[in-house]
Amino acid sequence: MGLRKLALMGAAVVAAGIATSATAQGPNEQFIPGLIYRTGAYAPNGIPFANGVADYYALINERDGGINGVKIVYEECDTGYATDRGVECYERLKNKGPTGAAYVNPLSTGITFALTEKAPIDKIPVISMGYGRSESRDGSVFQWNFPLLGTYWSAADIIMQHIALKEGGFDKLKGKKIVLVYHDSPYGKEPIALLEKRAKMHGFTFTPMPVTHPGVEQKATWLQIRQNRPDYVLLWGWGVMNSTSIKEAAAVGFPREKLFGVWWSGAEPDVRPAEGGAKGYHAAMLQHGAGQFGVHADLKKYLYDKGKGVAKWDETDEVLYNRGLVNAMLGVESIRTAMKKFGNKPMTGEQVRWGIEHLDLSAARLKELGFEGMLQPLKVTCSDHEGTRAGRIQQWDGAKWVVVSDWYQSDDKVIKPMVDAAAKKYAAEKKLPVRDCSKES
Amino acid sequence: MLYREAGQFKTTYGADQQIFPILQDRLFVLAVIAAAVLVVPLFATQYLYTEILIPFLILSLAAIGLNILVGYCGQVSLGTGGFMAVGAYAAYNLGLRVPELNNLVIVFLFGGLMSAAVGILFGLPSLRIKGFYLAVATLASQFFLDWLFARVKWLTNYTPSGSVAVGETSAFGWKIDTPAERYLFILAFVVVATVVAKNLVRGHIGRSWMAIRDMDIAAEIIGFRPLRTKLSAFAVSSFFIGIAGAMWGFLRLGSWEPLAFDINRSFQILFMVIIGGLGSLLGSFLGAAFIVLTPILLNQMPGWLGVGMSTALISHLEFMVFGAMIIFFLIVEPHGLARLWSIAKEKLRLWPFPH
Amino acid sequence: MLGPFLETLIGGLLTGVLYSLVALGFVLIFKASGVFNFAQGAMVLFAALTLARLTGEIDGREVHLANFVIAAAILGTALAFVGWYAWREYMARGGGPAERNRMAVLAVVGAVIGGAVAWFYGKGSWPLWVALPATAAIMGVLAYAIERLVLRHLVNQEGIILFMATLGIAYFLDGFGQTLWGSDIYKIDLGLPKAPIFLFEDVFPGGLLVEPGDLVAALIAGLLVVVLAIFFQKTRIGRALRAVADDHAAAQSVGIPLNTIWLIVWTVSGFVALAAGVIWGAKLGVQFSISLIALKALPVLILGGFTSVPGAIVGGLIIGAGEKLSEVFLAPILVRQFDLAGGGIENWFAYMLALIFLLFRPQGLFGERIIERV
Amino acid sequence: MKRTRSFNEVLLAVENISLSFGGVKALSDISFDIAKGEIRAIIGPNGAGKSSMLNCINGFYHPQQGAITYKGVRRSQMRPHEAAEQGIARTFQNIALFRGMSTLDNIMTGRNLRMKTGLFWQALHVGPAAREEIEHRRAVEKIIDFLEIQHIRKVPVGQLPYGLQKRVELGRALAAQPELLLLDEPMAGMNIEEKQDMCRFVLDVNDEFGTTICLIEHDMGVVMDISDRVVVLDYGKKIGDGAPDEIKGNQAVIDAYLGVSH
Repeated sequence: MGLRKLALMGAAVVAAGIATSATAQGPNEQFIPGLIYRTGAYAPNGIPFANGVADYYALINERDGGINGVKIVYEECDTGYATDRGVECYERLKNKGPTGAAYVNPLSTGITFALTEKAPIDKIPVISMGYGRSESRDGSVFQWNFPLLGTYWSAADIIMQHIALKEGGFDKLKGKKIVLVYHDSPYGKEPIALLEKRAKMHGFTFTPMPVTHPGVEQKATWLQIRQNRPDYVLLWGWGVMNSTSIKEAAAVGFPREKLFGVWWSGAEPDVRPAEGGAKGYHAAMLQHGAGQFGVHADLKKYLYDKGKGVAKWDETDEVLYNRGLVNAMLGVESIRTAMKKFGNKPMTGEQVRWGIEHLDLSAARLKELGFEGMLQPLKVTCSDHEGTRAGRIQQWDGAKWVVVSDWYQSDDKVIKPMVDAAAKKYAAEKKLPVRDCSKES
Repeated sequence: MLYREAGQFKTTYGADQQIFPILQDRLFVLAVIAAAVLVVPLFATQYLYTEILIPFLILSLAAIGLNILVGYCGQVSLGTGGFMAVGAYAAYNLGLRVPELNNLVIVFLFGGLMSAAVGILFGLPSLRIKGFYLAVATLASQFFLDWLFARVKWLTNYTPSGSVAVGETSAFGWKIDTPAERYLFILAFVVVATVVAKNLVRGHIGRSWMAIRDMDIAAEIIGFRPLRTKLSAFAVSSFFIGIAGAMWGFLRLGSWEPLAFDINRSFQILFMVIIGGLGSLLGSFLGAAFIVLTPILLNQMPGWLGVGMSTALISHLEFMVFGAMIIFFLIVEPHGLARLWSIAKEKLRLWPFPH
Repeated sequence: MLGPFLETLIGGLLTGVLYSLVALGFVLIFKASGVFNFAQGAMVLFAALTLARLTGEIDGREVHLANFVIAAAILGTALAFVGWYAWREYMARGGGPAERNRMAVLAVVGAVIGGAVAWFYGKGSWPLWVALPATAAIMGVLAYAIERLVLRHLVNQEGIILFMATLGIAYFLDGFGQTLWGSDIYKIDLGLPKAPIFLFEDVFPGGLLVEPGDLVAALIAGLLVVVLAIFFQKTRIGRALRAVADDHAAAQSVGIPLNTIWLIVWTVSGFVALAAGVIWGAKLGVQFSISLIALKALPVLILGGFTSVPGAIVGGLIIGAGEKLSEVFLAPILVRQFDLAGGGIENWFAYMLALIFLLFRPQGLFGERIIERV
Repeated sequence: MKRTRSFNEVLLAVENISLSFGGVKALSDISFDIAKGEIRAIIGPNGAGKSSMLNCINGFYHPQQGAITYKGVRRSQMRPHEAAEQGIARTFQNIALFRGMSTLDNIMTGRNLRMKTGLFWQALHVGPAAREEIEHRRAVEKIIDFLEIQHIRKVPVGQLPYGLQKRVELGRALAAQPELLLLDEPMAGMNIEEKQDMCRFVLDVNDEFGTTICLIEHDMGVVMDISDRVVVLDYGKKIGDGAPDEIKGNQAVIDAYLGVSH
C-alpha cells in the first residue's frame, strides 16, 4: 500500500505542476526558438548544427550586446526529428518573449510541412534553409515560408549540372542510368519531381530507391545497384543513413566518385564512420563548406577563449557547425533588416517576415559579418523566397572536404514552371489568396 | 460521507443496468463533461488546446479502440498506428475526391469504416495465432500499411513529397477552424464514441469478447463463435482507431506523412491502454492523459524549477524518467491507473471511518 | 541471373545471421522467464556504446565528469559482484547474514578498486581486452539491477505486463546510455577487413560479392551459438535453465532459486547483446539507431518460435535471405506493375513471410506443439 | 433414495467411438446411449477417458472412428459452438469460468445463443437491445435464485471460493436451457455440505426442467444415489454399463477400481 500512496501523491504533484508558470521576460529582448535534436537517431547530425546556431546567437549577445541593443533570448527544444514533437515544441515556444517567436527553424522537412499550415495563422515566418518544400520559394503563395539558400530542386539541379558537365553536356546523359537513394520521408522524396523531369528532358533512366528510417538496412538497395550498374547514384540521406550508404557503396564496389550526396549528406559525421571507404565521395554544398572563416576569429575571442562555446573548438570548422552559424546569421540579419523599418526594439513575427523578405546581403556586408567565402550575395524578394540558387560540389579526400567545382546556378527555366504549378495547386487546394508580387515594394 | 450508495435501491433491472448505477458517479461524470464544455473554454490557451487537450482526447479515443481489442477481447495488437493511418488516408481521400461529402462527420465515419474493414482483414490470422505470436504478427499490418501509404501515389493524390494536407474542415456548415472549435468538436465525438463503446462492452457482444479473452475454449463450448467474436472486436476496435487517426490527421496535424502513424504511435497507444488499465474505458482516458502529459511535463520541469540543464540532458532524462515511471506504475498497480482510481473510490466510500 | 541471385542469397544469409544474434537474446530470456524482452535492442545499444566509449578517446569536456563517477561506480559494483559470486561458489552453499556482510565488504572494496581503475583510465582509450570484460561486467550489473528492481516485483504478472515493463526498461536504457556516453556516432574498431571479396569471377561476370566484415560477423555469431548450445547442454547452470524453462514450479521445488536463474539468463543475454552490439557497431558505427534493429529480430522470433535456439538461427537465415531476395527481385516487379513510388518492401515482407508461415504452423518452426485442453 | 424410472426415447447415441492423440489411444470402440430425461453417469479411474468422452460429445474432440447420433441425427465433424446451438451445455472439470467477469455476467453469457440484436442496436443500447437485455436478465435472475447465489451477483468470479465457482458454472450451463447437460466432476473438491447442495441442484434441474444430464463423478455414493444408469470406462474401454445396482456387482468394475493388473 505504501507504494500506492506514493503513486497517488506523485499524481497530485504532477497535477499541481500543470499550473503553467509565467515566463518573466524583460521588455528589450528578442525571443528566438530553436527546434533542434541532440538526441535520438539523428543526433550525430543534429548536434553540430545546433551548436553552431547557439554559438552565433551567443556571439551576437557577447560581442554586440544583442541586435542593435536588443538581446537575443534563445531557447532550444528537442524534437528528436519527430513531427508531432516538433509541433509541440513550436506551440510551446511560439508565444514566449515580449513579441513571441521571431521566426522558427524546423530543421526537418516533415516539421516544415506541418508548420507551413500554422505559420499564416500564428504570423510567424518559417525559415527552412536548404530544406523544406521546394515550391514554398514562391512567396506569392507561401508568404511565411523561406527556403533560403536553396531548395531540394535547386540541389538536385546543381548536382545534375555537375554530372552533365563531367559527361560533356546534358545531351551526353542520354541512355545513362541514374539512381536516387533516398530517406523515405518528405525530405527524401522532394528531389524526385525534378529528377523525373530532367530524365524526360535528357533521356536518362531515373530510378528512385527508398531507404526506410533510420536507414541502417541498405544491403538489398546496394546489391540492386551493383547488379543494375547505374552510372551515377544520388544520395538523399540524413543521419546514420548517409554513412551506411557510403559504407555499402564501398562494400559493393560502387565507385565513390560517382556517388553524389545532397548538402545534408555531405558533412563529417557522414563520411568519417566509413573511413577509407568514403574517399572520393562527392556532395553538393549549401554554398558554404568546412573550414574556418572570418567569424570564427570572433567566436574564439568572445566565446571559446572564455569557455562559453557550446562545441569543442576543433569541431567548429565542420560543415554542419558552419551551417548552424549561417542559419543563425541569416535570422539575425533578417531581424536587423526589419529593425531598419520598424525601429530598434523586439520585432514581432510579422515584422521579421517583412525583414526576411527584404533581406539583401551584399558581398561587402558578408565580409563585414565574417562570412566571406561561405556565402554568395543573396537577395530575397516577394516572389523569390530562396534568395540565391548557387551551389558547388565538394569531394571528401579521405581527411577533409575539398571544393572541386565552380559555382553552379540551378536552372530556373526548368524549376520555375514546376514551382509555379505546385504552388498554384497548393493555393487551390487550400483556397489561399495569392499575392501580386509586382505590387509589393 | 458524500460517496455513499446506501439507500439507493434499484427496483427495476433497467435501473440496475445503467452505465453508472450510483447517483454520485452519474453526477460526477456529468459535471466533468459540463466543465469540459463550459469551463475549459473560459481559460484555455491555444497551447493547452492544441498540444494537450486535443491530443489527449484523440489518443483517448484510439486507446478506447485498442482497449476493446486488447483489454476486452484479449488480442494484443501492435498495429494501431497502421489502422490510424487507414482512417486518416481514407478520410482524406473521401474529402478530396467527393467534395460534396467533405463534412468532417462523414469523412471521419468513412475513415472508421475503412479502418474496420482493414482491421477485419488483418484480424483473420487471430483465429490461428495467439498471444505474442499474434502481437508480432500484427506488426505485419503496421509495416505493410506504412509502406502502402508511402508508395501508392493515388492515395496521396500524387503529391511529390508524399505528404498530404487537408483543405477546409467543416461539418454541417460549421467551419471548424480555431483550436477551441476543434476541441469542442472532438470532445463531442469522443463523448458519443465513449457511450457507444460502453454500450457495446456491457451488452452481449462485450460479454462475448470478454469470454474469449478469459477462456477462449470454454467460450466456444458454450456457443460463442471464435472467429466472429474476434473479428467483431477487430472491426469495432479498428473503427474507433480509424476515427482517431482521421482526427489526428485533420484536426491535430493538418498535414501529415506516413511517419505520423509509425510503430512508435502503436507503442504509445498500447502504453496508454496498459498504464490506464486493461478492460477499462476510464483507464483509456487516464492512460492517455498520463502518456500525453508526462513527457511534456518532464521536458518543461527543469525550466519551471529554474534548473539550468542542456537540452540534450533534458531529453535524455525525459526518456529515463518516463521509462522508470512506466515500470513504477506497473509494479505498483499492474491493473492500471483505473484500478488506483477505484481503490481511491473504495476509500472514499468508507471515509471518514477507516473501517 | 544466377549470379545476382546467389549473391543476394549470400548477402541475405549473412545479414540473417546478425538478425539471429539479436533474436537469440530474446529467446534466452523468453525461454527461461517467459518475458518478451523488448529491451533487447536497447541493451545492444547500451553495450555497444559502453564498449565504444571505453575503447575510444574521450574528451573531458564532452562527457561530464559526473558521468565518470557513475561509470566508475558501475564498474566497481560489477567487479564486486563478480568477486562475490566467485566467493559464494567457492564457499559452496549456506552463509546467511555473514555472507551478506562479505558481499557488502567486497562490493565496497570492488567499488573503490573499480572506481580507481575507471578514474585512472577516465580518458578512455582502453585496450579491447580490458574494455570487453569491463563491458561484460557492466552488462552483468545491468542484469542484476533489472532483476532486482523490476522483475522481482513483477513475478506472476501476465506476459503483457512484463512486456510493457521491458518497454519501460528500453526507454530508460536509451536515455541512460546517452546521458552516460553521449549521443554522437562512435566507432568500434575490430580491425576487420573491409575490401569486398569476389568469388568465382570466372564463372559469373563480376564474380559473387561477399563482404568480409559480414563473414567474420557470421563466424562470431556462429561461434556464439555453439558456445550457448554447449552452455545449455553441458553445464549445471545450463541444465537448471532448461529445467526452469520446462516448468517453473518444478524447477523451484528441486531447489533452484528462480531469482538466480533469472539473473543468469539476463546476464547471458546481456553478453549476447554485447556480441551483437560489437558486430553491429563495427558495421554501422555506434549510435542510437542500432537499438531499432530489435524490430528486425521480431519476425525471426515468430518464425523460429519464441523458445527455440535453433529456431532463432534458422529463422534468421530464412528472414535474412527472404527479405533481401524479395527486395532485389520482387520489389522492382511490384513497382513496375503498380506504378509505385519505389520499392522498400523488405520491411513488411519479413513479417508477411512469418505471418503466412504461422498460419500453417502457429507455434513457429521449432516451437512445441500446442495441445488444447479443457 | 432409490430411483427406478424408465425411459424410452434415446436422446444421444454413441457408436463405436475411437479417439487417439498421436498414437496414444484415449478411447477405443465405445458405445452407449443417453435416454431423454435420465441422469446418466460416466465413471472410471483417473485417465480412463471420461473427459475425453464428454469432449467428443460436445464436439471439442473429433473421434477418428465411430459416430454420434443426437436427436436422431447422425453427425459428422462439428465445432463446439454447433453443439451448443443444438442444446448441449456443459461444465468443466477444472473450472472454466470467465474470471474477469461478475457472476451475473458469467451466467448471462450462457444466454448468448438467444441474444440476437446486432452491433447497431447494441451500440445504441436502446429499443430492442435494452429490451432483450432485461428479458434475459429476468431469466438469469431465476437461475440465480434457484442456485441461491443472489449475494454474489456482482462479484467477479475470480474472487469466489471454489464451491461457489462450481455453482456459478452450473448456472452458466443452465442459462442456456440445454436439452442435454454435461457435468464434468461437479462435486470434485467439495465438502459434504456442498456436495449435498450440488446433488439437490442436479436432481432439481432434472425434475423441474426435464433436462437430460450426463455426469462424470468420482464419489461413488453420489453416483449410485442420483443416476439412473452408469457407464464405466477404464483405459479408454467400456467395461460396464447398466443401472447402479448392476454396476455395483460387476466384477470387471470392481477389479478396475481395486487395481487388478490387466
